[in-house]
Amino acid sequence: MGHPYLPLTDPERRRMARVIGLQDPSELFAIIPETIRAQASFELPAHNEWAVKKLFTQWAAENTPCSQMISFLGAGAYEHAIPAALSYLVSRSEFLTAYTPYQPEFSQGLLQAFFEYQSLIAELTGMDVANASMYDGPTALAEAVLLAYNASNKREFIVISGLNPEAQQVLQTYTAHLPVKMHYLALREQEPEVNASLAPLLSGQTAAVIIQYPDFFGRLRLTKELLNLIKESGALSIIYLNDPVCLGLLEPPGALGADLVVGEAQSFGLPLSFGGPYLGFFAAKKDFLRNMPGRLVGKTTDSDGEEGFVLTLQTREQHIRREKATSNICTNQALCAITATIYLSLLGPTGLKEVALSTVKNSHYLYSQLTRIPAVQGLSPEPFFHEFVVGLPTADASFFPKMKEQGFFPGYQLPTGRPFSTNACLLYTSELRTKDEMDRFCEAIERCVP
Amino acid sequence: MGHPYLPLTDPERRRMARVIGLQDPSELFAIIPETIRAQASFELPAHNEWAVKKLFTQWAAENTPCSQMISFLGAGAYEHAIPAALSYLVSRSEFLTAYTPYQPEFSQGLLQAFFEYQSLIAELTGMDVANASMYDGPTALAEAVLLAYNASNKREFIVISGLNPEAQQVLQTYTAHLPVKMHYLALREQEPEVNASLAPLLSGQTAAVIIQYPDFFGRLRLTKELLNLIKESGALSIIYLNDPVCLGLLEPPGALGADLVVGEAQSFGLPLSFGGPYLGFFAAKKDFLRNMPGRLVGKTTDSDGEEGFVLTLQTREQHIRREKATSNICTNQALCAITATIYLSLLGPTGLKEVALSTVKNSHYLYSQLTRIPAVQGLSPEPFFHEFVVGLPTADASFFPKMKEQGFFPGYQLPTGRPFSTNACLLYTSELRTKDEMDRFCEAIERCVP
Amino acid sequence: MKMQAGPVLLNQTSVPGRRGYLPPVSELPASEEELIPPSFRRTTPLNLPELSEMDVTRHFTRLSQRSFGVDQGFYPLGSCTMKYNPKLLEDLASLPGFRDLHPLQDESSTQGALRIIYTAEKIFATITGMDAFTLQPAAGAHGELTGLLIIKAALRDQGELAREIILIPDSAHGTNPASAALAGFKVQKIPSSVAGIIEPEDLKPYLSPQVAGLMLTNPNTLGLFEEKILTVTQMIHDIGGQVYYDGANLNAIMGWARPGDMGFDLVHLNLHKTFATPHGGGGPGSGPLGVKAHLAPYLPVPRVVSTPTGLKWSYDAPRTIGKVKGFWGHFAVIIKALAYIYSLGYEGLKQAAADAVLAANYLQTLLKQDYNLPYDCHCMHEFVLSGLKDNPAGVRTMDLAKSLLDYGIHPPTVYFPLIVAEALMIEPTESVTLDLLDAFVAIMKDLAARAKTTPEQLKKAPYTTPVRRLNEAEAARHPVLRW
Amino acid sequence: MKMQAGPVLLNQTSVPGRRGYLPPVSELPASEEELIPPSFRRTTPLNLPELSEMDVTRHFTRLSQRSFGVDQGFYPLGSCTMKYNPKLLEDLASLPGFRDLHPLQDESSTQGALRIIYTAEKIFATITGMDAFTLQPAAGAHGELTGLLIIKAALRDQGELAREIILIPDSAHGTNPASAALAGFKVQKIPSSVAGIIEPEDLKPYLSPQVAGLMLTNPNTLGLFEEKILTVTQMIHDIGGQVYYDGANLNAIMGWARPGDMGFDLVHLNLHKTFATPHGGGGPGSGPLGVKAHLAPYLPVPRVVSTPTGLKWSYDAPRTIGKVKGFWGHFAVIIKALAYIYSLGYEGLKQAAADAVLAANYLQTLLKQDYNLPYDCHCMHEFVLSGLKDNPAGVRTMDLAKSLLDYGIHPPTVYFPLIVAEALMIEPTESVTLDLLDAFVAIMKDLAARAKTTPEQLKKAPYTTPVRRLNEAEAARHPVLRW
Ligand SMILES: Cc1ncc(COP(=O)(O)O)c(C=O)c1O
Ligand SMILES: Cc1ncc(COP(=O)(O)O)c(C=O)c1O
Repeated sequence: MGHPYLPLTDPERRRMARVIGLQDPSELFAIIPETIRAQASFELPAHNEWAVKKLFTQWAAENTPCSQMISFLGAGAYEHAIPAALSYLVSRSEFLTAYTPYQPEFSQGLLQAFFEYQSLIAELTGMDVANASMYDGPTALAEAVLLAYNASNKREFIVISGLNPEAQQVLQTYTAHLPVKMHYLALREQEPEVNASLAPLLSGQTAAVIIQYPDFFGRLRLTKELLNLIKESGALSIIYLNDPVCLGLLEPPGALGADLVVGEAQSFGLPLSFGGPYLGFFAAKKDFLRNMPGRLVGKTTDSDGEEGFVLTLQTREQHIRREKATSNICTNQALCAITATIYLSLLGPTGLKEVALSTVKNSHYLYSQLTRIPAVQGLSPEPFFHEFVVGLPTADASFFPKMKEQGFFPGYQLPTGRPFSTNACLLYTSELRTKDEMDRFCEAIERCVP
Repeated sequence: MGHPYLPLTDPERRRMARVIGLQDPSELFAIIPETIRAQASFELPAHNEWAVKKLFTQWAAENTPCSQMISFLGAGAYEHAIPAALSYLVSRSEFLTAYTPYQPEFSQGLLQAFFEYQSLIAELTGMDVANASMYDGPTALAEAVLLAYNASNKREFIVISGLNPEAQQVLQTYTAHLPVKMHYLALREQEPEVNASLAPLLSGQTAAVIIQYPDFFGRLRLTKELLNLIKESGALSIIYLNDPVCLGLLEPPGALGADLVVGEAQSFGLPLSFGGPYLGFFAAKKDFLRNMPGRLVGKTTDSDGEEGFVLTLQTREQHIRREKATSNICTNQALCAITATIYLSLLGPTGLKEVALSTVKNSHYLYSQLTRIPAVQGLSPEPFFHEFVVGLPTADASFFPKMKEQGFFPGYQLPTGRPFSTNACLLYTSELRTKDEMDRFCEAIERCVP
Repeated sequence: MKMQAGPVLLNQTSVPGRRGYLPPVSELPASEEELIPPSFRRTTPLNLPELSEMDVTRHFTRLSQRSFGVDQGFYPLGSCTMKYNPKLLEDLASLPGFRDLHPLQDESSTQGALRIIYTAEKIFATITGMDAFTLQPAAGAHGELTGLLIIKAALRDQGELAREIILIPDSAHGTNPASAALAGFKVQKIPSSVAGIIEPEDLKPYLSPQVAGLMLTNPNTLGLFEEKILTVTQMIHDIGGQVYYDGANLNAIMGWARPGDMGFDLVHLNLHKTFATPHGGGGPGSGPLGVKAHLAPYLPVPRVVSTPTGLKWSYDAPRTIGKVKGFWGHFAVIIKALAYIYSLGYEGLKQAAADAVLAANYLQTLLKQDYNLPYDCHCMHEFVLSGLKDNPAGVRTMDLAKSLLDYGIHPPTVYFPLIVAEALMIEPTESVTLDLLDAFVAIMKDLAARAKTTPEQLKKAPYTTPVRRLNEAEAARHPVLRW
Repeated sequence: MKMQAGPVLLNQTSVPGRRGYLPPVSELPASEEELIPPSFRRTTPLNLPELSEMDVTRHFTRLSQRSFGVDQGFYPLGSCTMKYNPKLLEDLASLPGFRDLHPLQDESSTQGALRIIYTAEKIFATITGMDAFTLQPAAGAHGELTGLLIIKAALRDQGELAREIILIPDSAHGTNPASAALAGFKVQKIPSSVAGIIEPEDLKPYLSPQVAGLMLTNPNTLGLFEEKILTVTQMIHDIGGQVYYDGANLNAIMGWARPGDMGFDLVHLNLHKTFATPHGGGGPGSGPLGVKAHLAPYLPVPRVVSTPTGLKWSYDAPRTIGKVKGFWGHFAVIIKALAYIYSLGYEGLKQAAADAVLAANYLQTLLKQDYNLPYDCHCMHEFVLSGLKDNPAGVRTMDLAKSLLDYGIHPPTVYFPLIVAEALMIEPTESVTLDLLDAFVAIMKDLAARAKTTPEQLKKAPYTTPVRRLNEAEAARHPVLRW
């Protein structure tokens, strides 16, 4: 068959078979037992490019993307403006179609980009080192906990309430078979002070304490005092970030004394894409360098003494250390890390601050406007960042459909009782939201509630 | 001001001014008379990328593109499937952001692509040589006529009816100030044989005869006999193509004996883009090489004897020959020529034939289905190619709006009397049109006519 | 003589005040000081580079030019299936109707996306002969971990936690043992037979009630089809174990044979290998996991289910291992893989496998004249050479690899699998022309000749790359991991 | 040692039967034989290359890698304004609502596109101080031709066809005289003054009743502002002539001065220079033409007009010269230019001009130490050097240009304008960093030094490019223009 993805032609195939000493190429499959071969076939015709495009365009049209709506969805995935230069650069095929840079002399560009990514993440989080990426935020957190488990030989963990439920669930899956004990420190919303509740739970058996910053509900609770308290107990602190854009304005966890800082960097130029691929980041104090999972790129010199980059400290990794590796991760999120690097390069410190500040301004405005509506209940006492919780009239089953009809995704409906009572919604306000859109959203809600 | 398109910063500007010996950079503009400077200002704020995108997306949304419709518009601009690989390759910035390859050692890729383009056009048209592009089909025709005028020293031209009216109008503009006489050989649709009507018009004063192939109405009229007739009179033949895709199936004009073959190659992978940029091509017998307008790329060797490419025969061009140049063209359609080269490389002979044959199959099917409708009048006797003329019920002013509402662009409404009487529409059926779409179109027309 | 010699890092060209992008900003009047309590506000300086759009564009364009992908040339990297990545796939994944979908949108607004997940699961199941699939795993190793956690969970349900051994051939990829360990298993290595495949006899000594399962690739990492696979999987089943299929090598057999029919209970796919999604310099990949019906209840949640009112997410799976990843997997990658499958259709997939196997055998036939071929039989999609045959100067596989760089070819995988000395693992894939294969053979023969005539040249290669051979030991001894 | 040395042409790797793209095909049963009469059917073989998508991708990726654009590095090509092309512009031009618009669609379906044309015409008129614009011309030279045909048509209307001379300075770009000739005028060359600008006194001898007009750029091709421009335009008007502004150099003054206010009657713009639309390796460009009110009736048809029922095409222009191009101009290019203007705004355009002029003067100040500067005064956006100052070995401008290639820099324009010996015309544009300018100065100083120490090296440059210095004479002597 002549197909654009299959360069060989039938006469060439026959010629090659003859060189191998065969009558027909299919003889190479004779080794597969007949009974097995018989079962492998199924019905699927080949489609030309236009037909495939038509089909997938049709499927795409069956969705209503955020770009067609005014969306207040966040909760771990964030809408942002993505610079045009970024999309162009990251799609260059030298990046896109390369494998992991195992041959550094052919991959200096990739390796340098990863080195720059590591530098930027370390800089942003205020940590000593960062690796070259993890699958996503939740798996990065799970790996951080495993690091703490293996490095400390202790078996107890404390998860402070307000952790991204996705991350919490993944953490649970990764540790279910281990002899660890997870304490969940549930805090009511009226209880902004974490330290007092945490102190009694800390013990010499505590391997690490996990805190999200800002927490899943947008609350700011991470303080130097809290990290000191943890450090004094001999436990490690693991800080989780849903959205490192906040670090444009917030003191970095490293500066507060964190041991491990991990999270989700989808905000740095990655599209929403229905949940993936995103970008897990993993930063640490240098003490943990040799316990870290994933790839690390280091600087070195070549045989002429010129500077260059290589994958390094590979003895931690599966392809060398096999069952004793610090992690099983192999293919990671390389291109997403390059995306983040380009995003941060374009935004720079001023741009990143502007994005962060815009989301904060918007969220506080919207919170104040929403909580003026009698049917809306404010559930996020200050200080909160760019996400907040309000009680929306969602008891009425027609609320979400009605809002959608008017062009709004009103936010993420929280499961009842975790930790809010009923009808609680988590709202995020990206830098794309205008005052006018937020005002119209408030009006639409008022119209919705008779 | 800090703007992404302006890399210099204010402190740098001041530093540079000091090196030049100025207090302030604006002193460099002191040479412009004050009165002039005062008038230059106007109101237009800077817009960030997102705002510009929003504005233009809004403007785009005020259009109804063919991709949202079932379109039968052709008449010199053709809808085709554009391969995904083409769009990617042609947007690589090494091509996109380069200037004309005046420094060949830095531009071997561009030059090779133009050389390949010249080869492909020459091959397709059956001619000896082709240049590296013209602005579009109509200007290419005008330049061909000027070539004939200058090379022959004769002053009469014959334009055979069925020439693209855009091309005819441009030709008229380009020659209005010249002492030439244009004969327009008007043929009624019942008169398929050109030769008999042409013969009496030909004379020793005829510089060239211009024939479109297939003609503007889709008719096939170009024959070896016709070209012989012209040649015998001592005139040159200039063949115009609206859509060289047809050369996948039709005998190339070169093989029939044409002297100059020019036309519009938008069909080779260029989007409709509301009319431009498109791609004029210009092919000739080698006798006319040194009279040709535009750029030519030739093969040569470097100082080590390696093969390479350069712009050549530049003494024809304006930057060397100035007022005596064969044309004033400088910047041409380089990237469009690369687009066509990639398109033809991807399609290959089989693909090009398939596209051509699909349009022909579709047009003949649609013509036969349409002419079954009593309200529709068939105006294209065989042989026609992928365009044809029918009388549609357009006297009813609501016809086009009604069809549009149902998702159809029914074709191009011909001006009354040129050469058809009233209500004539020119229809084109691209390879994208399916039988189902054409059937639905016929049904819609029947519904439209009570 | 180049203007910028050596690496110029982003931060080295930064100039204060330069802007690369002006984001949309909120026009609201409030200030940072009003909105964020002082104790949370950043006081640490934020040292990000300050560059214009042009600076950033030139920087990353330059980095791209110092990288090498499939679009740049031949990439016969064994075990990695570096096939051509059709451009169409990128366009589809970036359609706004996919790209701008938030994962937490209401199902009524994501029916097309759910349809893609639902369809991809079904198609993967059909291609592999499995009963159910999850698309959550982010890469091959993640699929392995998911599968092993499922085995673990099933064992717990059966009160069989004493089964803590996973058998893994010594030729296996490193992720296999690493994943097994991560899932809380002990790894027992199985030595390869002289013929390069697993002999049932050799397997017997390792069979015990402690065995939870066996991980295998087929064709294995030597590129050999495990002929006795039906016996092997039966033996594991007989002692109550599960058999796991590492799908990294599926490209050899798709359309010709299905792991499910060979007796495998779990399979992961590497969409970034077999199904042509680009590897991106090391990811993102996607490692969907398929299982037979008896393990389906353990798959991660949520699952897409078809209901009378449309497709829905369902968390109703009491025995699930939970989630292994945020949200639903690498959706954009899955779009690409599905589009690739639709483009080729069944016959095309089968032909792709046939071409990959044919190309590998063609190269093997021609290269074994000059290179040691430890397992001399027809291979499947790849084969492993063991250094040069006639090698008086002791030219090493690494030298050959570095020398290939000077010919503009990406070297094969080197020193893997570990059981072959001086291993050179060659996987041409189906994305080859005969001209390219012949050119590669000529170059490899040239290297074999040069190894005898000018071995010192090879030992110092490469010469024409942006940097020469890099000192990896130095990098590990004194790690410099950031600016 | 590269696998593919030298150029490999598309047709050289073709293999019969290979496919690169499967187009959608009509499912209708009819055959070629039934549909096309035999006398029209192709009998000549169709020798197009047959390649797979991968082959095509690799081929053109490789060609791209053997090319050099603004994204690859510094490009101070005088007269060409090689500024950075923002990536946003490409995205906008390829929005389906623009890209898939057929030019003959009914106006009700193209209001957004007509709005863009209407707006662009107004904005160009505002920036240049003209009264009306046409967007039809495809490039600068085409704008010139259109303008000259308008002058011709106006002369005919006035019965003034005896006015057949166009005055053009000897420093002018070649398109100026070529366009004038094409429009049926005679060209009279005006010599430049010692100061590099037009002196009213020097112009006087050329003023006659046969003069139809004068073509000028300002700043002129030497990069000098024509200080006496108001006098000059007045002198031409006084004898009944028109003054044409070649807009190639508008980047120097936009926001600071308008040709209309200087007395020009016609202006063309090069959107592919001043307004940041990419040059594409030699096009497509766009050369909108603006005129003062007295010439507006002659502009090409159709014109976009605003009516109560929306924007419409109007052919109602009895004195129009007609059409100069198929359809309405390079619409996609116009989108990009307009988006660029909106991005910068008035202040940004003005700052761009200021930066371009500042950068040119900075370089001029530092380079004139080693290179001859024939017109030693502040320049505008570009300046022209006349070879090396201290040049015992006779190193030529061409040698300097070729040597710059080895530093990864695109050379300045050489041997233009023709009036300067050994001309080296440098236009840095505003798309520069101070680091880059300083690096360029250092390299130019290095070249000046090497011209004394190792001149033979420079005379054989370049060394590091894919090919060495090419034999242009040979190419012209024995033209090989196709495979
Ligand atoms: C045989 C084999 N198994 C597993 C893997 C791991 O897959 P991934 O890199 O996607 O995690 C690989 C990847 O190279 C492999 O070759
Ligand atoms: C001064 C000047 N005038 C006119 C032109 C012609 O413009 P175009 O190449 O767009 O036809 C140029 C182009 O280089 C130029 O520099």
